[in-house]
Amino acid sequence: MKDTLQVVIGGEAGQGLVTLGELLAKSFVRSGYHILVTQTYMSRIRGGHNTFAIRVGVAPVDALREQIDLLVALDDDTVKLHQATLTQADGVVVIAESSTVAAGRCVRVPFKKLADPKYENAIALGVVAALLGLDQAVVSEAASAYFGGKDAAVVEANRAAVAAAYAWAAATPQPIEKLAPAGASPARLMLNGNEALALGALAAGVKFCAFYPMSPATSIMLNLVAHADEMGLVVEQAEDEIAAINMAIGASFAGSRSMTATSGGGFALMTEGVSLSAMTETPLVIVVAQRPGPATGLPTRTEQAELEFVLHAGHGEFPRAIFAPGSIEECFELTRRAFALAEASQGPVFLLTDQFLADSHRDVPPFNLETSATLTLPAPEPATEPYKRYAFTASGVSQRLVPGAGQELVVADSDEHDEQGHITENLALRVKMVAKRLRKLKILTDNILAPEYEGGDTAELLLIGWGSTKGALAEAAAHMRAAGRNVGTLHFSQIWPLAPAHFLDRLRGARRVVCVEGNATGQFARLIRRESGFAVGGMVLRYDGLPLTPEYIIEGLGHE
Amino acid sequence: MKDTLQVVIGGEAGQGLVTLGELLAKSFVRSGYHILVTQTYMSRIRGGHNTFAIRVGVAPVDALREQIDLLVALDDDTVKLHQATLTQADGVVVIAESSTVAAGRCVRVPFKKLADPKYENAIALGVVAALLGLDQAVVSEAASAYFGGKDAAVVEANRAAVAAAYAWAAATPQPIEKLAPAGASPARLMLNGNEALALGALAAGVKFCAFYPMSPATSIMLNLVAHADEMGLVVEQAEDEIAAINMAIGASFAGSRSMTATSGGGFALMTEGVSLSAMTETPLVIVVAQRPGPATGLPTRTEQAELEFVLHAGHGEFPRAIFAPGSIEECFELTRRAFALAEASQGPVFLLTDQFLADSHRDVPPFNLETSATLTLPAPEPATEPYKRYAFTASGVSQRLVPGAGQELVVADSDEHDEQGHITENLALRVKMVAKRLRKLKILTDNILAPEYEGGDTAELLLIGWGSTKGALAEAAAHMRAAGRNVGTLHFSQIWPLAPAHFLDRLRGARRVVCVEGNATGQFARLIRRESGFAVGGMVLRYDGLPLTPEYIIEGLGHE
Amino acid sequence: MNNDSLTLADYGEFETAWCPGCGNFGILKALKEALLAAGLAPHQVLFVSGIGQAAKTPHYLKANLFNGLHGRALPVATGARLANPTIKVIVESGDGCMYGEGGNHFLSAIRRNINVTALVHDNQIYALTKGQASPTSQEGFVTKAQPHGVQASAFNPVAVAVAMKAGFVARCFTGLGDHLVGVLQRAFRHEGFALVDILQPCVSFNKVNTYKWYKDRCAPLPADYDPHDWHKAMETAETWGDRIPVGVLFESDGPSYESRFPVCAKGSLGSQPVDLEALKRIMLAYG
Amino acid sequence: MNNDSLTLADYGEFETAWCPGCGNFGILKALKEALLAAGLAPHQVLFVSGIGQAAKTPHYLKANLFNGLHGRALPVATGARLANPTIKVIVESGDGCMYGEGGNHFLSAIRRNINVTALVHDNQIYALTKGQASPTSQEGFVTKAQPHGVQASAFNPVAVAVAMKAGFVARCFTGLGDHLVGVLQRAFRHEGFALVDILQPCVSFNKVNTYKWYKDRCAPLPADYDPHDWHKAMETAETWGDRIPVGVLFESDGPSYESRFPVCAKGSLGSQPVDLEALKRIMLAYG
Ligand SMILES: Cc1ncc(C[n+]2csc(CCOP(=O)(O)OP(=O)(O)O)c2C)c(N)n1
Ligand SMILES: Cc1ncc(C[n+]2csc(CCOP(=O)(O)OP(=O)(O)O)c2C)c(N)n1
Ligand code: SF4
Ligand code: SF4
Ligand SMILES: [Mg+2]
Ligand SMILES: [Mg+2]
Repeated sequence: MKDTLQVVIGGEAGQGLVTLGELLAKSFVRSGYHILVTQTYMSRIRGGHNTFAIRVGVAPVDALREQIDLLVALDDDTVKLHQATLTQADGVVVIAESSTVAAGRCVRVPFKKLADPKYENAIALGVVAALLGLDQAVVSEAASAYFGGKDAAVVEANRAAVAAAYAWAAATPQPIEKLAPAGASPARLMLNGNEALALGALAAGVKFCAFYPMSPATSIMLNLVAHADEMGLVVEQAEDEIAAINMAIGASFAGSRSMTATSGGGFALMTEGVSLSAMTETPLVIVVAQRPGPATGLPTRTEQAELEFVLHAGHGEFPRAIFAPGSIEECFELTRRAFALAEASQGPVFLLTDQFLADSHRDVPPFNLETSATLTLPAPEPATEPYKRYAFTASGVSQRLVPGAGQELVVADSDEHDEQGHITENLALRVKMVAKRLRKLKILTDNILAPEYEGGDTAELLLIGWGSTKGALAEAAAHMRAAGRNVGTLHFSQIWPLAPAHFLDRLRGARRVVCVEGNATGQFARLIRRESGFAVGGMVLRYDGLPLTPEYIIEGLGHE
Repeated sequence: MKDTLQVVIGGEAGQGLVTLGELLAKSFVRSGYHILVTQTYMSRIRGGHNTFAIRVGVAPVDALREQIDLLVALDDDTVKLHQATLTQADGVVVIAESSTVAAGRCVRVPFKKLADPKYENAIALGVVAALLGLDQAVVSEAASAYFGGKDAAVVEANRAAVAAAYAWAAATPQPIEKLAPAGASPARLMLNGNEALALGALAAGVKFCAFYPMSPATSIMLNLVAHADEMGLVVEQAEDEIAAINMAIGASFAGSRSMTATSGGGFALMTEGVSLSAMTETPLVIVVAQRPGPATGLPTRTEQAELEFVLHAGHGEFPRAIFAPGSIEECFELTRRAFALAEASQGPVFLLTDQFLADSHRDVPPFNLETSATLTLPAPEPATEPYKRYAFTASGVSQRLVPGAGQELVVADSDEHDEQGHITENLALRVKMVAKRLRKLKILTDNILAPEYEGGDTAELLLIGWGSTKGALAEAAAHMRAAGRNVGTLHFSQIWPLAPAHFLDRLRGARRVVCVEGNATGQFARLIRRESGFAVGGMVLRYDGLPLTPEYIIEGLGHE
Repeated sequence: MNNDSLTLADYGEFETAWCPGCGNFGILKALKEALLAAGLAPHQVLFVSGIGQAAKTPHYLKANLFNGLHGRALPVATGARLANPTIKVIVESGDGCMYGEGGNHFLSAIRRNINVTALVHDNQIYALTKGQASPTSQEGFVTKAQPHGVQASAFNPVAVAVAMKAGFVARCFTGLGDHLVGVLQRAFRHEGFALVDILQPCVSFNKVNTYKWYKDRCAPLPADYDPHDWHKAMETAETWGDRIPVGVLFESDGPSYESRFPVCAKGSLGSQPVDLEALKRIMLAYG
Repeated sequence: MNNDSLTLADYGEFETAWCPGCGNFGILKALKEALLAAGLAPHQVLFVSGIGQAAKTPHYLKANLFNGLHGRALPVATGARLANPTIKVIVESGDGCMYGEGGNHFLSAIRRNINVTALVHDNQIYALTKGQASPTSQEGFVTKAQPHGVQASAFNPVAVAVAMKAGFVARCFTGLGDHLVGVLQRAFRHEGFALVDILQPCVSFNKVNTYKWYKDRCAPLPADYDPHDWHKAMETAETWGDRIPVGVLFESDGPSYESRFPVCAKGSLGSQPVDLEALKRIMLAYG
């Protein structure tokens, strides 16, 4: 029996492999296993080649592996494309009996005999569940819940297909080792990054979202709009990204916690709005879900190449914070934190995610909704009389009122302005206003999340990473440690501002420091040098559109 | 007699002080003096307070001074606002006899008696010319040339007003020292930064420009459109900045050397287009004329705060070059160079100027139009058969054909693409295409303009600066040297890419290094550290909307 | 502040940065009068504006104000209005701001029928940037940027708005002050998107479309004009030349955008509590 | 290539990334036929497109192509056409690309009357991003992003184009292939901006406006329809419901934008030498 294995489902777009994948993943979670899902898909609606990979384990799993233990091939191409990465010793392919492709160790499923072909997914689900030794009831229930919205006949047909397939596979001797039994709490959620991020926003009290569709950010908004009625928020599809960010700013000014989400190209159109949020001191949370560029690039793949762009986006100078969640829990927590920080610093705060994280399902315990982000904040400034939106204060933060809520007039201006908010060309006032806005940086620096270090006191090799590579980093290090190497990891979930005091000793203490990033030029390494003077010794970079894996990192370390 | 002095004309918008200023400046140039003009104005069409300051000298002058020798006050406010900066010993105010404002040492001009008040400018011109000892014929001729387009009666009336005023001032004993005679060649041009930049673009063969009006960039385009018929180019006012950059890209793809110009907020809207230019490998010159932000900020003032924004603008990773001219000659030369480099590297090249430089007139010898930018370039790659727009080459540069010029089909794509230019999701190809695009960086690094150093072998104090501060830097250093200090200056006219080999030894060799910038956070200092590891010891920063002056720098050095 | 005791003085009196004789003064005056007549106290109104001479208007009266980016007033107004449907939202914009940089938002605001009154000071020029052609500049109009005259046809905002069956479409002239006050009052009352394109001489840069030019042409619509007749409105909107009809060209009834969102009926979104119980249910459904 | 010997095969045959049954196939086929009929060889045509399923079209035939950003095909096409007025420029776009993200450029292209043929594959949905409402989605149309249905009124591109007196305005249906080929040929011949809005079923995401839905409604305009009658055209453009008239709704003559620039009459700008003598004169005038 195996403690961990990797199932990959492959097929064309339109074959429903996401449905199958999500049901299987959910069945694992409900059976007490830990999971981690990685999806790859093409920029098309039907055809092509997509995958849904589930790493499942008795213990928590941190990253995708390149090796496949069980390949569910919904078409012959899947076999051709992935055969090489089947684990040498015992990789198994599940494929239709009717297929003629040569596939090594195989489970050839008599789809047509087991049920109507339109229940192909249910059949595949039943077969895999039986092969790996899942409880049939758990699987059936997951399927029923999924198809629950549709009519009863459909639910029953799916259930029957699962049952028939399960029975068939259980009755046939199989070339595959089952999963060892697991015991994680069944009361866990299965969430991908965008779902967790949406929940984080709801927990933070988001009331207004505006967006223009763009992969891989769209599903954040679809998750929010699905709960808009229940949670009392408005999610507006704008005519373009410029409108989206300006709407969100308008709503924030009018008293709603607001957010927008996009990807690189759409974000490019928002940069003027970022500057507006800063100048008018209007809180705003902006999600940039990265995909490979430049320009349209690879719309459905992953990359981490917008760090420098997001850090410097918008004309003029102003404070900002950038979070880069490394896990599902962090997608939730840091979104909640981003809202709190935007509110406290009255300006733009970013969440920098990517397609990999957005689409990666994992199992997590339910979040504690009652708590909120804990921030170290200056004492609120006394109210001014008469009210001045941009009153000069020690912290740089001025009292923010909601227009129309009282008699006070709230005046915000994108021009340089006086304390009341009215346009000014008084250059002495200008200097004071610049200083006021920049003073707010302290709120951000007082609340920096330090990077997480794992490893011994002084590492022979220190791997640095940020954002979605957290799991791959951890698992790569674990492998190397298992092989006797003294490896440390330093992962940043907040990439701006940075406090060298949080990491410089670690960097200096390591014999060798390598930065692992999903881009082609090592952006974070440059930033580290700019902020701390420390020149990172090496890089492992990936920019083919796929997520970093432990194997890729280890192999990259060998090369460099 | 004085070798150099500073004349400031002050008044309301709409009083014609730019006309007066330009005529006076031109008269100086034609009289053999060197000049440097600094304009300040407000974001309004009439009223308010504007200035036109001319530093004039027998020897070349590099920067504005804070002290005024001759203040031409077209209204009383001018006296109130500038009296404090009149040179203590001998500052003189020229003002209307009718004014009742107290103004110290004064020339009170009987405007009404000298000519019809509508020729106020001509009168002021005549008075100042006489006061400073210019030849009346030179001044009259400048005025006639300026008003030449209008009807003969207007020309004659202006001439008569100049003559009457000159005669009056010459006949009256005056409290001011005249200028020492000068002998620079009269065959010099008087150009401001935007005019020189436009000439550089024309010399480079620009054929298409698109823009959306935005101060301080607009006048570049107005200069170009004025010569469009003669030079055979199209200058198109677009519906917005997004259209402007995309039109320029379309025209460049279709075979025209193309350019766009804007300021920070407009540039924010262009960032997606920057990425498009890079991905499609379409040459493009983009001028970003800086003004203070964030957001609308101070539309008519100056700043240097878009360095980091321009350096990282656009999603995805790609090579770019950024020039920051420091003088009128550099506005011309670097624009020509920017076009050549854009063409050679097939991508975006930037010119980063600012309002100060844009509006600053200086005297320069005529440019040599026959020469062109000298670049070190890789040997052209052999043509591929069949034609492939993105053929893989050693240099990364592929042959660029013009669509429709021959039978070959030219296909460009904003998606990741194959060698032919067609959309691809082949991830191995993706990696090769990224590498191809990044290889072109070598063309840029092979052609970096090294910073200019002035000073002794090892400076006690080294001032670093970039772009428009060149003159202020030089003059501040000259002052300090005159006071016995060992001061060096290192000025960057190209700010990306940077080659530490060009400057690191200088930085290390100096006892103390201070970066002088027109922004609030020291962006160039950060960049220096990122690229070379060198942490600049101090900063002199200005962000009140006014240009850096020698006095400001020297005072700033005292403070820090 | 008791709305019954409102006076013109409550909207304040400010120094402006406009040129003497500018058509904007008439609009500012009419605006204050219309606010007073509509009983809208300063704190009950949110102005949203962009950048341009026109867009400075709300700095010259007392009210809430968000003065944002050039061309982007409508999206800000839309967001503000959705977030707080209890406040009157008025956009102040120029022809460049609204129909040039902001053209896409103009189309969308009409489609949404968001309850925002959009006042466009239409001087047929980009004034603040010193006189380039705007979308409404007439063909052949010469500027420094268009030395051979504008080569594109002029944008007719009211025709496009009527073609799109916008809720409320009016054209006015700053020189017909009382008429303008009347139309503004009707616009404020309209529950949906209301466009008021106000012809406004720019004495500094537009030497063609002067006070006299407009005065000679602008004539209020006859009393019996029926703004609900779409065909007639289309015809009237296209009328531009020796005679320019001014008034409410078209009006149609339909629910405002925000009225279609049940959550907007409960007051401002920010004032509604976060229902953690509901959120818990939602979260657990991912189990 | 001799244009007389052109055949359909010269436009190539490519594998597409479209769904089986997609309405785009019909458009691609008609497009090739119309190019052939117009005698336009691949190298004589420049396609410009944005991003979306529609915008992929020119990758599936042989021609010059600039496949740019979502929503920005028209400005690229305008720049290309001004820089080289000797090449035929055709824009391929979707309803989202052209009327959503690109709405402002749509208005400007009409105003300029730039000689560009704009083909809009109008499936009333954002297909490539998996089915959100587009500006042409009908009111009430339900998607995952609009679970209560679209609350804004649908954008009627042909009505706006006619209201703006665009040079050539047509509506077609991919299911009426021969009719489409005919209209495309007329559009190619038109010297100015030509809009062809082509109704195109999206079998994956638009389950309302299906082949059958369009087929039941789309009817070619009668032979005696006069596209120069603006009133009639306005009326026809507004007709959308049980009956959807297809064909050339409106046509008007006027010089194309580029024909107004004398320098454009001399061929492509890039091929014209730089006159250094003239430049010297210009420079010295600053003396
Ligand atoms: C993004 C951006 N582009 C350009 C500008 C420069 N700009 C300021 S006002 C203006 C034109 C204003 O024209 P209009 O809206 O008609 O107002 P007016 O001054 O005529 O009242 C422009 C182009 C800007 N502020 N922001
Ligand atoms: C700036 C930007 N925003 C968003 C996107 C994402 N995007 C790609 S295609 C598309 C919609 C396409 O809709 P449409 O033009 O109608 O084409 P269709 O796929 O329906 O043919 C969107 C929003 C993008 N590529 N760029
Ligand atoms: S420039 Fe024109 S619009 Fe602006 S204030 Fe002056 S007259 Fe009015
Ligand atoms: S998603 Fe719709 S538009 Fe796209 S290819 Fe499929 S059917 Fe055609
Ligand atoms: Mg205007
Ligand atoms: Mg579509």
